Amino acid sequence: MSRLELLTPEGLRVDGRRPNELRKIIAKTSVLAQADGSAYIEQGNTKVLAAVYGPQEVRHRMQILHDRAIINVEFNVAPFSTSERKKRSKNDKYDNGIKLQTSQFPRSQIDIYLQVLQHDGGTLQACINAATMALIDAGIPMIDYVCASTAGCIDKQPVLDLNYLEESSDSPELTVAILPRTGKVNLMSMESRLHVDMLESVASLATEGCEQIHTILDAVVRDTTQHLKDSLMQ
Amino acid sequence: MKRSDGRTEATQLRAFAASQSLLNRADGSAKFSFGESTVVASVVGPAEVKIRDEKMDEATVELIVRPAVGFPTTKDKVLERALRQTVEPTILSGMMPRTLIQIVVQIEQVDGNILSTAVNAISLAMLDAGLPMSSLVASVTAVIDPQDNILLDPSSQELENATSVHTFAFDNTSSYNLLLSHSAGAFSEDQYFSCMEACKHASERVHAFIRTAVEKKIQKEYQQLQSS
Amino acid sequence: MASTIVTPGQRLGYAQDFTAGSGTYERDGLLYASVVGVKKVLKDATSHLETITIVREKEQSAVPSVGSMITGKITKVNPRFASVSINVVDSTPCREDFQGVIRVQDVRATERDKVKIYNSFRPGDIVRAQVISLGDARSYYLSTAQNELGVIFAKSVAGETMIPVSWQEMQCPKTKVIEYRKCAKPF
Amino acid sequence: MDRKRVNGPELSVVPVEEHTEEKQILDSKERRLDGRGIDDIRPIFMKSGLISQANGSTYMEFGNAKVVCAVYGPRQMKKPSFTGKGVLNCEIKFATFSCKKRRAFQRDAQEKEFSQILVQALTPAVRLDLLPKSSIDVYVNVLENDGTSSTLAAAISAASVALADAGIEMYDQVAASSIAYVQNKILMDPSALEEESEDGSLVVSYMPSLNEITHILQNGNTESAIANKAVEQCIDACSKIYSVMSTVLLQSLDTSDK
Amino acid sequence: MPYLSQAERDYITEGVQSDLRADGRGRLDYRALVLETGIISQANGSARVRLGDGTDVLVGVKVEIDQVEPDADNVGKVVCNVECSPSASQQFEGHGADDLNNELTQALQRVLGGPQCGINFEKLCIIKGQQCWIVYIDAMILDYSGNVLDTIFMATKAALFNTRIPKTQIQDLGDGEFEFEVLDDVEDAERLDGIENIPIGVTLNKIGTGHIIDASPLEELCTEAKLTIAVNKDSQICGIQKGAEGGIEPGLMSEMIQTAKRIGQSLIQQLDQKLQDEEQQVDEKRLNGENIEKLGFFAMV
Amino acid sequence: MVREADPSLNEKQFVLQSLKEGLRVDGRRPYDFRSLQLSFHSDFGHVQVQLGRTRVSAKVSAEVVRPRADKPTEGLLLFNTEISPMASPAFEVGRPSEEEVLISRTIEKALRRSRAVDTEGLCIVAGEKVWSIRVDLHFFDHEGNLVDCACIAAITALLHFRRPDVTVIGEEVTIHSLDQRNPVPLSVHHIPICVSFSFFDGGELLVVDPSILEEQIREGDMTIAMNIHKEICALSKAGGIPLEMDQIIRCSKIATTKTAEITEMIQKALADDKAKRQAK
Repeated sequence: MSRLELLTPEGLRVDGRRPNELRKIIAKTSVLAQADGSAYIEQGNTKVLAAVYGPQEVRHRMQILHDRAIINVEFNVAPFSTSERKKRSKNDKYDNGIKLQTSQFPRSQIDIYLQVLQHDGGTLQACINAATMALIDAGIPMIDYVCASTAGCIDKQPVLDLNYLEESSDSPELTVAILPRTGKVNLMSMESRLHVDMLESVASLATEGCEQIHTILDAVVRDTTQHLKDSLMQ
Repeated sequence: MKRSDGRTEATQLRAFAASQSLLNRADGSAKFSFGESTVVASVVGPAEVKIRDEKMDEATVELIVRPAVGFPTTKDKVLERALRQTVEPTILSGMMPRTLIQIVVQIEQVDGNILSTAVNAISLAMLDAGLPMSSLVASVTAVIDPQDNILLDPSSQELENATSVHTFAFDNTSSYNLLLSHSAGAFSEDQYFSCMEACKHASERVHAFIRTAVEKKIQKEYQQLQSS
Repeated sequence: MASTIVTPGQRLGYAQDFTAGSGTYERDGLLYASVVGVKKVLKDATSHLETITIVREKEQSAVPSVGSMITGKITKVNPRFASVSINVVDSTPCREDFQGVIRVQDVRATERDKVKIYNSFRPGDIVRAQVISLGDARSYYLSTAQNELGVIFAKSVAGETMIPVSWQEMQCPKTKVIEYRKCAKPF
Repeated sequence: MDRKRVNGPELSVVPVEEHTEEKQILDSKERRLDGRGIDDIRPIFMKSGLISQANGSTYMEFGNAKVVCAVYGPRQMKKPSFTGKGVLNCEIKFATFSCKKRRAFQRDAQEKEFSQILVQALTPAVRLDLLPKSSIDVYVNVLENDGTSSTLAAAISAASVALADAGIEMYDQVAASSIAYVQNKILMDPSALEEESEDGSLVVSYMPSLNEITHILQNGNTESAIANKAVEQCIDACSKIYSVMSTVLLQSLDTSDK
Repeated sequence: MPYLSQAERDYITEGVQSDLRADGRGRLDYRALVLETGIISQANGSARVRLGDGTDVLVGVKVEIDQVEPDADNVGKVVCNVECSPSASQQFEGHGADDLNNELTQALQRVLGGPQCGINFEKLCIIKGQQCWIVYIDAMILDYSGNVLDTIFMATKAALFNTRIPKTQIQDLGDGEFEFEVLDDVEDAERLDGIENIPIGVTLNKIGTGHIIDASPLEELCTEAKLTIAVNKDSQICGIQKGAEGGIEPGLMSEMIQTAKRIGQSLIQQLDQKLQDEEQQVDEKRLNGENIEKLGFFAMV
Repeated sequence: MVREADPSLNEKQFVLQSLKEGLRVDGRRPYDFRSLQLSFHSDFGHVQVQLGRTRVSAKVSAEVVRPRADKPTEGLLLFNTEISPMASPAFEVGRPSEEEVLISRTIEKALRRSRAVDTEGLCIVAGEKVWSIRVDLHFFDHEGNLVDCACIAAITALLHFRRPDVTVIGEEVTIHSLDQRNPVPLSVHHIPICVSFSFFDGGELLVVDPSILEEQIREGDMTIAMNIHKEICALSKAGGIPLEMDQIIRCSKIATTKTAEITEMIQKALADDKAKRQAK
């Protein structure tokens, strides 16, 4: 496709954001009736729905772990989510590396189902954030939130939270998931070429993004619980 | 009479090459090649068997063929069946009831007679794994070319323009009984029997080669034991 | 019409005139046939109503039910139970084997907790047992806790067919070796 | 890509014969292409007990369409789960050569749905509560398909006879028939040709002596009055087919006595 | 699937006889309904319907260009596909949902696939014998609590109402060769022709001798026979399908068809009315420049 | 199919204890790779790589196919990473195991996503005929670190492969056999090399090229694919123990030095093989 201008000279991106600016994030928990915990998150035009069932009995005897719960993640994409429609195979598993107190539920299973309704870049980060919110909504004890965000590098300029256009052009795309309290990296995955010296700056920009997301998600959780508390108090 | 890859006689076999116990995770492994066509075979067993294929009074023999290129297709399934039926009678599976013997055959390079290379490779691998066996198996392939003479151990070119292909496998007992006979193409009865005769003599040479290879390996191991 | 052949769903009469025998069913006051077969009207002394039964022509393959006598082959033995593949139910062979289990507490009626399963059954024996319950998803629960139930045919280690000498011993005619089985009283 | 079979080239297309002139489905005297009246059923040939291995089986021909049905069971369930009642499993498969367009070996969406319909149509008639923990498997193979909806109807009738032939206790036989709406006329038992130019079709499976409809399937839009009339016509046809089914079962008795 | 004890079964069956159901509804009442169109921006048309506090269906319609079928070369195509997302219920994980998906997909395709759905297929053909529009209707079930097929039909009708097809310009290159070009200007994309007589489905569940509409999961468990009837605006029947494994007496069936027609009529009127109002609100907002706030998942019944 | 037997407790303590003192069970220092041997077969594009006792062979083959509709001018590059039970009894024939999915995704990211091989050059007739290059990886022996070994085998086989020469006159395409015209190599832009790390003791201890024992005991792992121009082609740390950011930066430094060494070894091996072929 024609080399469209991803970064204008005065530093603005295709959708008018500054390089280190996140897309608009809206999140909501307990959206579904049947699931034990559920969450819906919108990052720009990427919309993901997460549902959590568990901890519950393990379905296949073979996989039982005597000392902790096994986490089973299933991820599928709605056919109308991307620009051209294709039916994806159902089981392309994403290992999201979420840190749970799994040792508290031995010999059990926690299922996380992720459903991408609309895909405009940064699907993995949206899924991880949605899964975290759903797990919190399900009341499963966790060490910390897991917040993920992507960052890239266009003409040597680190850029935060890539959308579909920036992602499909050959620019490198780094997804980082951290535990905000300790700042430790839980998951990191990088695609297409990025010079090693740029790694540090792009990674730190992504970590900043994660912290911003953490504050937003934390705010959402707190005021839903507040809302719950008030309605109970009446 | 000149053959396409420089061999002079019809019954001349290409250079054999064999090496044993080259893998660590398998109980026994071996690589065997007739000239260019090479096959690596590995044997694991006797191991735990799935309830589904458990046999009360003998070991279950499972054989998997992995082609050189691409995913396994129906052609490899036919190869699997032929190899399993050739090799299974020689294993004394009665001594290891309710266990699994898993043989994996990885075809490295195809240049003519893959079926017989695989049989020889499995033979060596089972020897290396120390399975109780009633006899060894050696196999040679013969083709009849348009000029009606019998060529042993064909290369892929000779295989292509052959009118019929015959693969035979014999055990190394005194009576050399036949374990595998796999023929394709149009041929007359006596052509079939003369091919069998030629392959029987050739397989004696293969048996001799296997014996010397194993002897060398064991002598080398004894030396290592004495020296260390 | 001495013997008329009926097909399933064919009306046989009013429910109050007859009692429903085997092969028939009653719905909304009417009696219907439920199998293909010959209609028989039987007069029996007890109830003044005649009973209609359908003698089946098409034999349905047998299904083990509670109380039916079965013959089967022991497939696997472990300390808690011996698993049986059921071949014959109440003298009708079933086309495909059903899966049954003789739990250790159902092997015999006397000294039930001192039973050693390997002294009662060995894989390959043929046993006659009785179905005591539908059991779990995989197998029916069987019992050999009667004299005429237990092993009726067994091969010795030497491969000969053994002869039962007592209710718990069998002898190989060739090697005279005694092996322990829970034998059925031969009748 | 099916690795278990030798596959031909991926994209091969049915040769398109160029359009001969539009054939007249109904001529002036309300006669159809094969000479039948609008509510005549094609001649039915049915024979039970042909497959030695099966408990019960039927071979059925109507016109030049051919269906074979085999019943296995009652036997142990493959995926054992404790159920108080027996379970009926049905599988219908169109042979690859049976239709105008070649069908694949694996079962496609339509065959999966027809198998589901077969289960729903037959279950009300079978006394499953007498066979706890066991399953009855019905396998239907369509050898030649002359009108998909009439083949489905034939499969239901053949399966019902096969169940009776297997000696399984049943409340009643299930007969099924189908009609096609062509230029707001109702054509009984449509053939493949008539199906191509139909506006809609209806399949009704019916238990004549218990007077209960076990399954109904209609597509294409019609006035509700015509739909009701069509259902009645189907019910009459089912009673006719029911008599054929009974005679087949009676005949199979005489042969088995010899 | 939740297991139903005999007592619960009798409670529900008795309730239906005396026209009273567990949640207070009469036999022929629907649960409260939330409907919203245009949620998925990348689809040509989308709609989400949430029935009561449970069943939640999202339908996305995408329009693509495709080769014409050799034997039907002057018409476009409609392809339906239903998917149960495992978030709807535990048993849809992995291959659990395949049978239900297939059943729902076939039911939808049977009603919307052919001319009986009222869409003018000729208009979908761009160049006779070459290219045509293919309308992909993808339904996703995000939450499952009963009466899924009716919800899918309603969501599909709303989504098709919301669908816009880009305009195409055809240039004649002479000697029968045609070339067409798609204008991707959103303004003059036009609506599907003939969507006003798209049918909706009404499912009647026979429990005991009475029959009910819009069954909850527990009621669905003690349904002996299920009859789904597709009815369109001028009360024509576009499809009948029976589900579940019980028999229905012919007289009762024709009575059920009449009730379904009556309910279908009133439901279509209310649905069309609601779609028109929502469309007007959106157009007004767009006129005076406010951004259109889509509730999406934040709408709670 | 027997699940890999977990190492015993004292084995774990022994390995951890020796790592704390900077030693490894097989005598290597924490940042050392095992000995790397590359051996080429007679046909082009077939190489066997031995990393210590882990053995993987890669075989490249080419065929002419119709291109995908949405990319008419681009050739195809396919990887087949099905692991047979020969590598270890834990792998089953039917279902791809967790490890196999990780390996195939890492190789896809490292070789295809980073455009290591120029697929535009594989086009013969746009929209009609393009070259489809298939890389088959055969896993012989799983003694730890299959990812690095497989990646080295794949990229070396691609460098070593020669496809038949093709001439196109108008519509007519002729493919010359190997002896008619000497075959054409693929155009490989850069050589990505995977370097895998394993982490122990809460992420403090770091080891390169883990053996099978170390792989079973590790708490976290990471794989970095880089080329000699110091560009990271792929990086994947999927789960496992959380790490400090500077630990990851330190790993990327180690990876640069290791990549240089291995690339140089590959080029030397290729040169030797070319010389041998010339001599023949």
